[in-house]
Amino acid sequence: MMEHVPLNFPFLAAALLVGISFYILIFKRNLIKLIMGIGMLASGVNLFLVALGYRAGGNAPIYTDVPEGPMVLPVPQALTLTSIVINVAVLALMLTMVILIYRHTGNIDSKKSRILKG
Amino acid sequence: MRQVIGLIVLLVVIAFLVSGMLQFIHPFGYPPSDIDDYIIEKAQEETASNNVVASVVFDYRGFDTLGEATILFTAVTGVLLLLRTVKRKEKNS
Amino acid sequence: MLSKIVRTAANQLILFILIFGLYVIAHGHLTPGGGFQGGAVIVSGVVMLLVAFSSKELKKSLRERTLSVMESSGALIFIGLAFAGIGIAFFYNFLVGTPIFGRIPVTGPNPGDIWTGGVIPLMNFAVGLKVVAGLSAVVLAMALFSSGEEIEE
Amino acid sequence: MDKLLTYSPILIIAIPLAVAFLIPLISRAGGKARNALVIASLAFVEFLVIILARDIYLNGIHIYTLGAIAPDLALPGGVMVPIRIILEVDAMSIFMGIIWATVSLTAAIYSLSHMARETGQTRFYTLSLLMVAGCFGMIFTGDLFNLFVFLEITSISGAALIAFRTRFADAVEGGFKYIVISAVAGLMFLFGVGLLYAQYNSLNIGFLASVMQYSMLDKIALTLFLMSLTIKTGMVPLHMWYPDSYSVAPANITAMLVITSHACMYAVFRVCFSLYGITLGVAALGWIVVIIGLLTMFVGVTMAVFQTDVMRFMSYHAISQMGYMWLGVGVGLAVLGNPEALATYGRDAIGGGIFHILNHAMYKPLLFLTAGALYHRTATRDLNKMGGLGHNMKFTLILYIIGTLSIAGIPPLNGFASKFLIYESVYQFNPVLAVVAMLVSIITLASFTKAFQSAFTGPQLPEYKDVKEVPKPMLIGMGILAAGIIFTSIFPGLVLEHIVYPATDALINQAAYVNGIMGGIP
Amino acid sequence: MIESPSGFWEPVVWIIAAIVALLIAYFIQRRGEKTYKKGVQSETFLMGNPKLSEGETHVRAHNIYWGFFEGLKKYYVPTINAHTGIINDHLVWLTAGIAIVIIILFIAGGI
Repeated sequence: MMEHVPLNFPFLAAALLVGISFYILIFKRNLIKLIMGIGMLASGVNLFLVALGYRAGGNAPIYTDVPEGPMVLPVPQALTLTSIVINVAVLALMLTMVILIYRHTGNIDSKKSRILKG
Repeated sequence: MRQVIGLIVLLVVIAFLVSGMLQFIHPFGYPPSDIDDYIIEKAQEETASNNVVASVVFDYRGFDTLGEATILFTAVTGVLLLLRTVKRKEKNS
Repeated sequence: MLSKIVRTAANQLILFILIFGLYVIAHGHLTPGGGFQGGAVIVSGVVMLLVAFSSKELKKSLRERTLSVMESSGALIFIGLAFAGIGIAFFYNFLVGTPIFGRIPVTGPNPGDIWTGGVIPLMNFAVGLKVVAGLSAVVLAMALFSSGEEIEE
Repeated sequence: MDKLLTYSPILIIAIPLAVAFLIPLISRAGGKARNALVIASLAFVEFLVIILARDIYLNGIHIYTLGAIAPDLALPGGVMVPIRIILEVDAMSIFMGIIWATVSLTAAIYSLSHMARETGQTRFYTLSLLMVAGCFGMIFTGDLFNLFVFLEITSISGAALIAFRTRFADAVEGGFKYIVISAVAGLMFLFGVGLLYAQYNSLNIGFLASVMQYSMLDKIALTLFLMSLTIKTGMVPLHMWYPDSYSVAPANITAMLVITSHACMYAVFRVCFSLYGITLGVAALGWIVVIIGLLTMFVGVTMAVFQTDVMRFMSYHAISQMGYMWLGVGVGLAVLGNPEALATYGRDAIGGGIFHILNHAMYKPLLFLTAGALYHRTATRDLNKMGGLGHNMKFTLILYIIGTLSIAGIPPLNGFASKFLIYESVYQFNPVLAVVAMLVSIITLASFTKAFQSAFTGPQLPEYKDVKEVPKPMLIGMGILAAGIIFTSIFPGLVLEHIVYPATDALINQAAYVNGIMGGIP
Repeated sequence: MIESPSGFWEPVVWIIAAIVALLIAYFIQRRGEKTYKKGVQSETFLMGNPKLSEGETHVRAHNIYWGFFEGLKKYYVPTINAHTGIINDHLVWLTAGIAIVIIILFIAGGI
């Protein structure tokens, strides 16, 4: 049981995940790495949402043969489930578009494979 | 130049997020919970389901789940739309 | 098209994956899980088949048209269940207290009863059907595209 | 009829969804049945929106609690906190709803013949209806996470539709830029929602507005909301993806995407006025929005002057017209703190900005559709290759002239009426802003004259000797918008009194929005 | 009829005034030169050079406002260079916007 967590460790981890994914989004020109960065950003946000709902020493909010004790908050878990599925859908569409970009221009570098500018 | 600007703004954003996460948010493990207490307490007789998360997903916030299923449907339709008629294009060209 | 050992093992394993996925879908209102999770489990089995056999082989048994019809019907069942309660309110859980899935469990910890949950198990099944059809359609389309196959309209 | 009125907020969202799920099955019966179903459902949604609007202007805010024992009971079971998702439709929401219903119906009629030669029409119409439903959800919902979900629906369907012509590389590139920007913006928005949920343990806009304290986390959340929503509206300096994406889509899709960016702008207003409202009694946010508006107007129009791709040219003009709305509403936001300034010119400024949304939502889709008509006949978007098309495409020429005069703010067309309000009220706030706004309007007229001259006038080019007028459905689609422009031009006071000022007051009056949810609870 | 803090706008009055002005202009034009021969005087005069074919006489789009663009090069060159169509740069702008706005809100304070 992690009753006494020093300095909100999971929230800090979520913030750092968001920061690292922004580093990837800014500095990585490879489109696949860009999509990986968006996936990391989504996992950071999901970690933050799920960490919001944790209650010290709580069980999963399911009454089937649950032991005594408090229950963690159910709503953030539902939000996280929704956001995970949304992220899956977005990633699928992005990867499809990267496949098509590669078919058309022959590379997946965001600088070499661009046509529209100015 | 671009690298320097990117790093600076990135560090500013990370600093604000981390300060917010460390100082201003509630201590981890002790969240404010009036809605969730109501749901945990009433879910069994209102939605007749043992799994409170399922009752939130499909009853209390079922509209979000409809939107979520719609997003999946949208993405699948979009993928099948974008990956269509490739052979025909290659035949033409 | 991998070796014969892999194909035989996949042929055996797909049964267990299907059964486990269906269990996760069916017990979504009692245990952790639900439509999305169970559907993802079954789609992992489809991906295993796609790896073991080639996409041409799989296209013979699973066609995109069938998959899209399955997905649309799943979505229609879901939104239809939501519409069915519109006499009171959209998304009203109208099956609570009725003989089908209508039993109300005792408050507090209990062993669990499959006939509870109102519309939640039905919605789980609809969502599971939709997720299975949709994600397998995406995976199959990508595999067919990268192998240069024709993707039907 | 009365029950239909009660259920109309959810039916407006759910009917396009259900029809979109139904289309892959219906399309077995052939294309005609599918198109008829699409047009019929959109017309029915338009009818529902109109009766709902009439009731809202008479009786005030409608709420719809999903899954409760009674739809209009926001707080079932006597709890003090809204548990379920609540749709809250006030005058501002229904204002956007009227615009969106009309433009989507118009674009659907237009696409009947504009898309006739393309493949994959079934999935095209499915995604269009999903986009309609998603934007209606964004407009009508009163729940932050629900707003995020519908924002994602709109973004994903929009990205797939932008990349519809996959045989061109630039279409796929535009779609990819749109989906990446939308995904990052959506996740930032979700992070902000999580920050608010961590403090107040609620997701309902009305309840959050009643307990908002404007603490540090609220400031971070406000920043995330602002940036993640304004990047979807193409605000300078976050506008660079906007022309790339909007210029490669089919014209009817671009006409709808313009209104989706207006819906994101509506979400910004909702967050600034209804969620934070008076608690941010600082002029800083208002000045940020005003300066953003000036930059947006000026950079957009100056970048548009030398464009030669007609759709790209109009996309930059869409950016620059957004600046007027930011300017007007920003002035109102800056004086939200002191009531007498708000009464003298702040309300007029916000009203001018919102009236400009209405006008822009009529003439910018009209111009995009005329550009699509040019593409339909000449199969190119390059203005350098066009010329002398006015000899054969006379109706398109007339509609283009109407749109041009309206966007340039030439009296007596409606563009002038809204710009007049913005000039007058902004002048009292700060004269320099009004001068810049008029300069931008002049450059707009000049650049549209350029496009007019190079596309329509001049001698008949040999390659376009036998080009014909576009088919009837496209002319009907454009004609509906032109008729709206003419009506708004002749009766601006009527529209302003009955549609625009109620929306303005609904934005300013935060207490009414909160009471719509919290009922009698103090 | 729109009432604004300092003025009003009534389109119908404006249209009537415009029609009256058009009529006056038409009458003035009626009293103009009668000996105008349409076929001859409406032709383009090219210093006696041979008549160009259609399409060559049409002024293309990129020629219009060329001087405007040349005159404002100091503004245009950096602005266009800022519009690199690279997606990473758009995200840099987004991050910079977040940083700037959050700093302004943090300094400006509030209630």
